Amino acid sequence: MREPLIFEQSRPGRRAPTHAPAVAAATDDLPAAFIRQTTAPLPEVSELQVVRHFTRLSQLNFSIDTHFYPLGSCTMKYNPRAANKLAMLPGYLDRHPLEPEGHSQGVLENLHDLQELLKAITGMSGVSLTPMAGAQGEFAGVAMIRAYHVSRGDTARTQIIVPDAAHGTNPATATMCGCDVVEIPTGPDGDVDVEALRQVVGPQTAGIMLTNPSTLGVFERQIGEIAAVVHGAGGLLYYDGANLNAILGRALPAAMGFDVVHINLHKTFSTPHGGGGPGSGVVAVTSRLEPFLPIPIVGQRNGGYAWLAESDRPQSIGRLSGFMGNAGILLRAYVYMRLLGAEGMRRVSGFATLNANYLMTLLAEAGFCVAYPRRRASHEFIISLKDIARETGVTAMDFAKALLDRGFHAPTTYFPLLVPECLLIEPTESEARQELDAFAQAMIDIRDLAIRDAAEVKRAPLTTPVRRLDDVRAAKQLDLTWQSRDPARHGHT
Amino acid sequence: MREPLIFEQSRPGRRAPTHAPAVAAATDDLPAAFIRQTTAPLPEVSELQVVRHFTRLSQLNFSIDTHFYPLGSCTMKYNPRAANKLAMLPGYLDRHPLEPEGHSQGVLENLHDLQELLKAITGMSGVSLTPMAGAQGEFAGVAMIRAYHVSRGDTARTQIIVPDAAHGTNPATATMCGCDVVEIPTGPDGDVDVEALRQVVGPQTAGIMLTNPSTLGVFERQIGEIAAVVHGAGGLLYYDGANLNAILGRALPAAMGFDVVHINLHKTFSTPHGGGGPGSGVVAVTSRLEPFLPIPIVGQRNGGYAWLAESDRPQSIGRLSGFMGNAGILLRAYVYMRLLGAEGMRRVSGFATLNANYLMTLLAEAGFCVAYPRRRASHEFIISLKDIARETGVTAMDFAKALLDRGFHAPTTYFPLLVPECLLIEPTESEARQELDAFAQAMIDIRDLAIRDAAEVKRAPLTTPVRRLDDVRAAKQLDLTWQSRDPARHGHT
Amino acid sequence: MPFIPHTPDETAAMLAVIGTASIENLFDEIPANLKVDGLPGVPAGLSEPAITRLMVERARRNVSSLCFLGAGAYEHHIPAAVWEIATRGEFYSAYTPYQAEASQGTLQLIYEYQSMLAGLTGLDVSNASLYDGATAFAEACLMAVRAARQSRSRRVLVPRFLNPVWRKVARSLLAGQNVELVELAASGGRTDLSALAAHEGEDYAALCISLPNFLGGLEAVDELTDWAHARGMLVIAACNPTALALLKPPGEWGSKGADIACGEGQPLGIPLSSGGPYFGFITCRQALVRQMPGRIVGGTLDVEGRPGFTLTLQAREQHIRRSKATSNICTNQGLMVTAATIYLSLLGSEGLRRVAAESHANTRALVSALTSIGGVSAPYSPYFHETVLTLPRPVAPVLQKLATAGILGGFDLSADYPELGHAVLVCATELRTAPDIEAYRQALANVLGVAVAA
Amino acid sequence: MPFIPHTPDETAAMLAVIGTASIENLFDEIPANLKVDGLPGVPAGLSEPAITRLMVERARRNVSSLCFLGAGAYEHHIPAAVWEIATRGEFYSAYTPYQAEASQGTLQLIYEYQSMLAGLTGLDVSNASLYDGATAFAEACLMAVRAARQSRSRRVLVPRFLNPVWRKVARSLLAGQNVELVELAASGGRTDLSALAAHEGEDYAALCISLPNFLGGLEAVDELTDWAHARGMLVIAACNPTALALLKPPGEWGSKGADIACGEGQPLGIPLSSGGPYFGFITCRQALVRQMPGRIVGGTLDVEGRPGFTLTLQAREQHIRRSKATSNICTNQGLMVTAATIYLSLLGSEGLRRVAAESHANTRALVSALTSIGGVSAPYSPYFHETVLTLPRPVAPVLQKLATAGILGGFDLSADYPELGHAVLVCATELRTAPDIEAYRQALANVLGVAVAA
Ligand SMILES: Cc1ncc(COP(=O)(O)O)c(C=O)c1O
Ligand SMILES: Cc1ncc(COP(=O)(O)O)c(C=O)c1O
Repeated sequence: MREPLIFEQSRPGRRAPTHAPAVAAATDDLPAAFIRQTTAPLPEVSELQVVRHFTRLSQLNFSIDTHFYPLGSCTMKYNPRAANKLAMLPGYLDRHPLEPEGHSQGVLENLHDLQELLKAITGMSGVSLTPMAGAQGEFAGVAMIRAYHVSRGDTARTQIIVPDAAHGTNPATATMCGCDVVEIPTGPDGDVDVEALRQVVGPQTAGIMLTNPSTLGVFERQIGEIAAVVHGAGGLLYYDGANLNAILGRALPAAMGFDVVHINLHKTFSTPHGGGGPGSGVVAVTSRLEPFLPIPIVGQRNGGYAWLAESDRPQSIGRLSGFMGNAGILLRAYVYMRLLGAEGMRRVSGFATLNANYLMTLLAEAGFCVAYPRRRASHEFIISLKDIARETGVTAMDFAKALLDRGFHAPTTYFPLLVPECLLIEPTESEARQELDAFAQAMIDIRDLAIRDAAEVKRAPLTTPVRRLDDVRAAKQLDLTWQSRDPARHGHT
Repeated sequence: MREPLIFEQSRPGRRAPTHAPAVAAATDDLPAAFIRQTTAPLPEVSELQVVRHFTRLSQLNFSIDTHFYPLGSCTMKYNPRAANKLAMLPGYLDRHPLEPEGHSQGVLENLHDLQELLKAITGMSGVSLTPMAGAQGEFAGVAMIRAYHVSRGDTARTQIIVPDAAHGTNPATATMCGCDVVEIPTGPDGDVDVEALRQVVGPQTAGIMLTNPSTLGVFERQIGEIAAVVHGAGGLLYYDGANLNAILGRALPAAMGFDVVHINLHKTFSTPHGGGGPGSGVVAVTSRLEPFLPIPIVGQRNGGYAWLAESDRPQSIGRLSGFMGNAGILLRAYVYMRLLGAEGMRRVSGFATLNANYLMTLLAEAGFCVAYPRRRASHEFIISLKDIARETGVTAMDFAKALLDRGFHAPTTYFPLLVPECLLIEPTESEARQELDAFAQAMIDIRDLAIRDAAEVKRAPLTTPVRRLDDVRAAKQLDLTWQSRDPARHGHT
Repeated sequence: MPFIPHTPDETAAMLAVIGTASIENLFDEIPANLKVDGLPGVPAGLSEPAITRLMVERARRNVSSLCFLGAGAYEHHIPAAVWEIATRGEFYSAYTPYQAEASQGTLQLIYEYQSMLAGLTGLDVSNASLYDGATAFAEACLMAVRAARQSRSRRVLVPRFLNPVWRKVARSLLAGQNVELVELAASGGRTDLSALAAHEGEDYAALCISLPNFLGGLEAVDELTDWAHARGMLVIAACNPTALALLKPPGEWGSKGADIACGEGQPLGIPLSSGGPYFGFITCRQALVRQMPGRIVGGTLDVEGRPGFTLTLQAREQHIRRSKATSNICTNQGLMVTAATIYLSLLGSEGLRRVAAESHANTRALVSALTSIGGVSAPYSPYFHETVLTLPRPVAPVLQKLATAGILGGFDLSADYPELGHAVLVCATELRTAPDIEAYRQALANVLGVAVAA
Repeated sequence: MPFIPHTPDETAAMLAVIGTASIENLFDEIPANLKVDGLPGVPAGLSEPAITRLMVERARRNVSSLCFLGAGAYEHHIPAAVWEIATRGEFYSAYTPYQAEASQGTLQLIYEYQSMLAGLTGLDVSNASLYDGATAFAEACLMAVRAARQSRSRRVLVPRFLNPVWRKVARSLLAGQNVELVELAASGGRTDLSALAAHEGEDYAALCISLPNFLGGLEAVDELTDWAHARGMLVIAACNPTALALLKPPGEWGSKGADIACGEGQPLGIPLSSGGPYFGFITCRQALVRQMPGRIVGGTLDVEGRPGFTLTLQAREQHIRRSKATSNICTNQGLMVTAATIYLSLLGSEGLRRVAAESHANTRALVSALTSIGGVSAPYSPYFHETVLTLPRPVAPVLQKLATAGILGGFDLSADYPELGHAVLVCATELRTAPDIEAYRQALANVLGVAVAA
C-alpha cells in the first residue's frame, strides 16, 4: 500500500490553536510590509497522523538495524544504542553552544579526550573536530596544505594529485580549494602507478590525496615510496580516512608519511548515518600543519578546558561551522571509542578484515571474479560481474536489485569507476559468519538464476515497496516538491 | 521471510566476557550444592543481532502507531509520546521505590494530583492508585464491597450480579473474591432487564457489576432504577470503567449511584497497551467504602506528601502490589490528563462518540446490521454479520482477517457473546474522518466480495507475515517453549 | 485540540451524516439529571511545553541517592538498546495479540520470553507474565491449591523469610478464596529444618521455598523440596531471576524439582521506576499447564504450513471461562516482558551470570567494608547478593542520617522481623563501585561515631 | 568483545576457509615497518555501565542556565514525538538512499522536506540539506557566482549585520575560489539604503539580504531586492525559518522575489546540543536548480507505473562530476532533516506561526521589562524575536555576573560591532515565561545596582 504524502493527509483547520494568543496582537509592532500574506504550505495533520505516517515511512527503509548492509566504502557497522542514549542526555542536549566555558566543562572534557584519542590512533600531533563530514575534512586538509605553502611564500603549488580510483569528493574538494586536479592511474594489482606519480610531481605540486587501503580494497604497499616522491617534490600527503576501519590500531597514517588525515567518524567510529548524515570529518595533522587547523579547538587554560579561537590560532584556515561542528556526533564517537578501548580497536580492524577476506574467498570459490585476486582484501573488496554481464546481460545493478529481494542491502555499485560492473563489498566486523554465508549463497543463487533465466533477475526487485524506478524520468520531468494546486501531477492521486 | 527465533541465531561463546572477574572467585563462598550446574539456555547473540531481531519482530505487528485499530472495548487511541518521554525522565525512572518520602516529593505530588483528578472525573471521594490493571481494580472493588458488608456484620452477602453482556473479568473477579455470580439478561434494546434484576436481589446480594455504557455500546438508561433496586436490597454498585471514554466529563459514576469504580487508565487515559500491558486499574469510591481502599495511598502529612499505609488505614483490604502499582503508567496518565484539561476531556468523549455514531451510520446506510439500531452508539457500537454469514458463509472472523489485508486492525470479534457474529467497533476520538471512511469502504468491499466470491474472503489474510494459524493444533500439540534439543520439532528449521 | 483531528467542517459534515445538529445531541440518552456541564475539579489543559516544564521540575524535586537498597527491587545496569527497542511504536502501542496474524512480533517475542523463563527456572512452561512478583506468588498459591491432587487443603506453608510484602499481598488476594498461608519458623536467617516436624501429618497443598529468601539467605532447597514432595505437597519456588544464572534452578531442586516457580521480573532490565511497572513471572511443570493463570503463547502452523505463533490454552482464561477461569487477569505486563526478553537476549547466559557474580562480589565487598566498623556484624551466611547487617543501635535513625548524606543504606528489618535486632538488609549490585562502597563505609562510621581509616 | 559476534570456533573456521592461520596474517601486505602492536595512547575499553557513569557525571558538570541567548541557535520546544520517531533504527542507521527501492522511507521524507522548505521560503525547489546555516550561506554564494549570467564578478555584497560567524565561515570556504564578500554599510541596526549608492556601477554576482538580520532587525527586503535585480545581481536571502511563518518569504520580496534562500535549520526541531548537529537549508528558483549543491530527491514512477522517489540531478554531484561538481558535499545532515520534517508536520503552518508569534511577544515583553531598568535601552526596531539592548556599562562583566545567577543573558556584540556601544543581543523564545523574564529583570537590576520594583 502506498503511503500518501503528508500533504495529502492535510486538512485546513486540523490543528486550529486552542490556547494561542492572538497572533495579530503579538505582532502589532511589525510594519504590514513585512508580514507574510500567504499561509506557508505546511501540512495540517494530527499528532497521530504524523506518528503513523513517519513510522510507516521508516518501515520502507532498509537499515543496519534491519538488514545486512554491505555498502562498500561506507562501513555500515552496528551503531551502538548506548552512544545515542548518552549523547542525548539533557546535560549535553539542552545547552546553548554559547554557554560560557565555565558552564561547559563536561562537554569540553569529552571533546578534549576525543582529540587525544584521535591523535593516538593517527600518530598525529594536532586535531580539529569541527569538520562536519568527510568532504569538509578533506576541504580542511587541502586548505591547510595550501595555507602551509602560502605561509612559506610558495604560492605556485596549486596542483592536487589524486589516483583514478579516488572517491569523488577528493577531486571535488581540490576544486573547492581552488586547486587543479591531476589524476594518476592505478597499476594492475591495485597499487598506485608510482612511475606515473614521478612524472607529475614538481614545484606546482601542492600535495596528493590518498585513501589507504584504497577504494579498491587493497593496502597501498608502496606508500613509503609515494611519500618520498611527494615530499621530495615539496608536496604534502593527504590521507582520506574513510577506510581507517581496515587498519585501526595496526598502522598509523603519520608513520606512513601523511601530513594530514580526516576520519569519517560516521564510518570507523560508528556514529549513525541517519539516512544521509550527519557525519563528522575530524582532521588530524603533523606539527607543521598544526597552526593552520580550523577552529575552534579544545585546549586547556587556567586549569580548565577552553575553546581555542582566532586569537589563539592566528594562522588558522578559519571556521568551518557556525558553532562546533557536529558536536552530538562527536560525543557518540567518543562513547564508542571508550567502549572499544585499545584492544577493541584492534579487534575492529582484525574482524573487519577477517570478514572481508572470508566473504571474498567464498565468492571467489563460487566462481565470482575478484578484482584483485592476488591481493589480500582489506576491510572490503571488489568483484567484477563483467563476465556474467557479457554472458547473460545481467549487470551489477541487476544483482543489486536482486539482493534486495533476498533481504540484503546491495553493496556499492559502479564505484570505483575503473573496475567494470563492479560491486564494492564491505561486510564490517559486526556481522556474524552466518550473515556472510547467507549473502554468499544469495549471490550464487542470483548468478545461477541469471544463467537460467536472466529476464527473471532483471525483473527484480519484486518485494520492495516500489519496483525499479525510472531515473531518466526523474531527471527529465523534474518533480521536486509537492504542488498543492495539482495533486495529480505526479501520479499522487 | 520468516524471522528465526533468537535461539536459532545463538552460537555458544558469542558473548564471551572480556573483562569479567572470575565468576568462580566471586562466588567461592557459596556451597557447591547451591550452584547451578547447567547453563541457563539463554541465547548467545551479538548486540546487533538483538537489535535487528527485535526491530524486525516489531515490524510484524499492527499497532496504533501504524494502523487504524478499532478494537472494541480497548480504546486504542493515540498514546502521546510526551507522556512516555516525561514518565521516563531519570528523576522518575532511576529511583528505588523505597526511597524515603522526603526524597520523593516530586513523584508523590504527581500521584496525589492524579488522585484528585480521578475524584473529579468520577465524583467519588476516595481513590487508590495501586491496582495494576482493570481486573485488579475489579478485584479491589469487589473485595471492598465484601469488606464493607463484613465490617457491618453482614457476612451473608456473597452474591455478585453481572449482566450477561459483562466482560469476562467481571465474573472471574467475583470468583477470585469468593463470591457467587448471578447472571441477569439484557433486554432487546441493550438495557439490563430490570425485572430480572428485581428477582435476584436480596439479603444475599453483595452487589452488582455494571459497565456504563455497557459492552453493547449503549448507555444504560435505567441506571437510576437499577441503583435504587440494588441499594434497596442492601447491595452496592460497582462501575467497570473500561468504557469511561464515552462519558468523560459528561456524567459522573457517583451521580449514577455507583459506590465504587475502576478506571482503565490504559484505555481512557491513553497509556500504552504495550502488546498486552502494563495497564492500570485505579479505583475510586464513595465515602462509605473509603476505609477499605487498598494501600498505599498518597496523603499529606507535616506539610508534605506521604504514603498512607497499614497504620493509617487499618480497615484496608490491604496491599495489591509489591510497591506502588504501575507507577510509571500512573505518571503517563497524569501527563495525558493535564494535557487534556477539563475541556479536552469533554472533547474526548464528544469526538469518540461522534466517530462511533458516524461510522455506525455509514455502515448502517451501507446495509450492515447494527445490533441496536434504535439506540445512539456510545463510543463504540456493534454490528452483527449473522445474515451475511448465513447467506455467504463468510463470518465475523473472516471479515476480521480480510480487514487485516486492507491495512486495518480488526474490531473485537465475538464479544459480547450475546450478539451472534458480532464485531464491536471502537474508532476512538483520535482517528480522522478519512480513516473512518476508508474503513467503511473496506467493510463494504469485503461484503461485496463475500457475495461474489466467499472463498476468496475466507482465504484472507494474504498479506500478513503468516496466514491463518491453526489454533487447534496450537492447543493440542502444545509448543510453548523452544527446545534446543530438537529445533525441527516446530517447523523451525 | 490535543489529539483530536477533526476540523470544524468535518465535524459538521459528520453530524449531517448522522442526522443530528450537535455533538451534545449524541448524549441525549443520558438522563438529564445525570449530565454534568464540565469538570470543576479539573484544571485547564496544558500545552506540551508547559507539562514538560512541570514534570521536569517535579522530577528535580525527587532526590536520588547512592543505592544499597534491594528488598525486592534491584538497581542493575540496563543496556541502552533495551528501552530504545521496547518503546518502538509497534510494541508500545499494540494491544494484546488477539489477531495473531497481525501480531506475530509480539507473539514470537512472548514465545521467546516463555522459553527463556522456563530455561532460567529449569521448568517446562511459562506464561506471558503476571502483574508483579507479589501477585505472581499469590497466583502460584492459588494454582497449587487447584492443582494439588493429593491434598484437599487450602493451606500453603510459607517460610518466615519470604518477602513480607508479598505475604501481605497474597493475604489480600487469597482471603476471598479462603486460602491460608501458614508460616514455617526460621532460625539463623533461614527456614529451620527442625521446625518442619511441627507440621508433620498436617495437610498442606504446597510448600513455598524462597531463593534467595528476603534476607538474601540460601534456603536448604533440596531438603525442603524432598520433604514436601514426600508428603504430597507441591513445591512453589519464589526466586530472584538474576540469582538463577548462578544458583541451582527450581527444576533441579531435590530429587524431583519444584513444581511451580514464580518471582519478580524487575531485575531483568526493568527500571526501578519509583515502584513500577515491573512484571511477575510464573513457570511450572508441563503437567500443571492447564492450571496456569494468564496468557500463554504457543507455536503452530499456518494454512501454508509455515510456523507461527498464537495465544493458546485460552479455555483457562476469563474471556472464555468467565467465573470458572484460573484467574481474572486480562491485561498483563506485556511491555515489561518485551524489555526483559531484549535484556536477556543482550546478556545471554554468560552475561547474566556475570551480573549475578559481580553483584554478589560487590555485596561481599560491602559486607567486609561495613563489618570493619566496630559493632557492625553480618550474622548470616551463605547469602546471595543481599544480606543482613546488625548495627549497634536502632536502624531507622541511622538510615535517616545516611539518607541525608545521599546514601540509601538498606531496608530496616525491625518492623517485620523484630527478633533480628537492629538489623538492616543491604545489597550492592554490579553498579556499585569500590569508591561507592567506601563512601558508604565512611558515612556509616560517621553516623555511628566510630573512627575508621580513610 | 563489544560489537563483534565471532566465536573462537567461527574465527578458526573462517581462517581455514581463507587458508591462513591467524588474523594477524591478513595484514601481511602492510610493510612491517609501518605496523604497530597497540595503541598506547588509548585506554582499555569500558563496559557500558562504566561509560554511562562517566558520561552522566560529565553531563552533570555542564551547567544549564535560563536561556535568553539566540545569536543563531534558538531554544524552542521540541515535541516529544520528533526524536522518538527520528531515532527509529530504520531512519537512524540507514545510509544515503542510493538504493532507491530499499530507501523509499527516507526518500519520501526528503521529498516532503523539500516541499516544506520550498513552501516556507516561497521558492520552487530545495535540496536535501547542507551542513549548517553558515556553510549553506557559503554554498549560496558559490552558487550565485556560478549562476549569475549577467555578472563576471566573483564578489557578493553582504550586509554588515549578517551573522558574523557565517561571514567568517564563508571566508574560509570561499577563499580558495577567490570569491569575495563585500560589506554593505549599516545604520540604525540595518542596511543603510543610502549606502547602496557607493556600490553603484560595480559588478557583483549577488546581494545577500538577511531576515531577520543578526541583530533581529528587519531589512528593507523589497527595496534591496529590486535594487539588486535592477543591476543584474542575484538575490540571496539568509533567513531564520521560524520567522518565515510570519514574515514575507524571500520568494515574494520585491517585484521578482529572491533567487536563492538559505539558512540555519536548527530552530525547526533540532536540540541546541552544545553546538550541533544542525542543518543548513537552501532553496532556489527552478531555473537555478542545476547549480544547486548537494542531494536532491525527485518523484518518478516505477516499472509498474506506481509513484516513487529517487535521488535525481546527480550529474551536479561529486560522485559523477568529480572536480566539476557544484560542491564537494556528500554526507549531509539527513537525520536532522528527518527531525525537522516531523517537527514541521506536527506544527503545521498554524503551529509554526504560533511559535513565531509567541517568541516575538516574549521578546517584546523582555524588552519592556529590561528597559524599565534605568540606563537600559532598546535602540532598534522593528525586530523579530531578538533585538539589541544597550547597557550603561561594558557587557562582558554583566553577562558573567548574570551567568553566576543562572541566566544566560545574551550575546555580547561589542567585539563584532564595537560601533554599537555596550550592546547585548537578547532573545526570549516561546519557552520563556513571565516569571523567567521577571527573574532576568531582577538579576539585571541587581547586577547594574539599580533598584526596581519586585
Ligand atoms: C573514500 C571516501 N572518501 C570520502 C568520502 C566522503 O565522506 P563524507 O560522505 O562524510 O563527506 C567517502 C564517503 O562517502 C568515502 O567513501
Ligand atoms: C469492559 C471491560 N472490563 C474489564 C476489562 C479488564 O481490564 P484489564 O484488561 O485492564 O484487566 C476490560 C479490558 O479488556 C474491559 O473491556
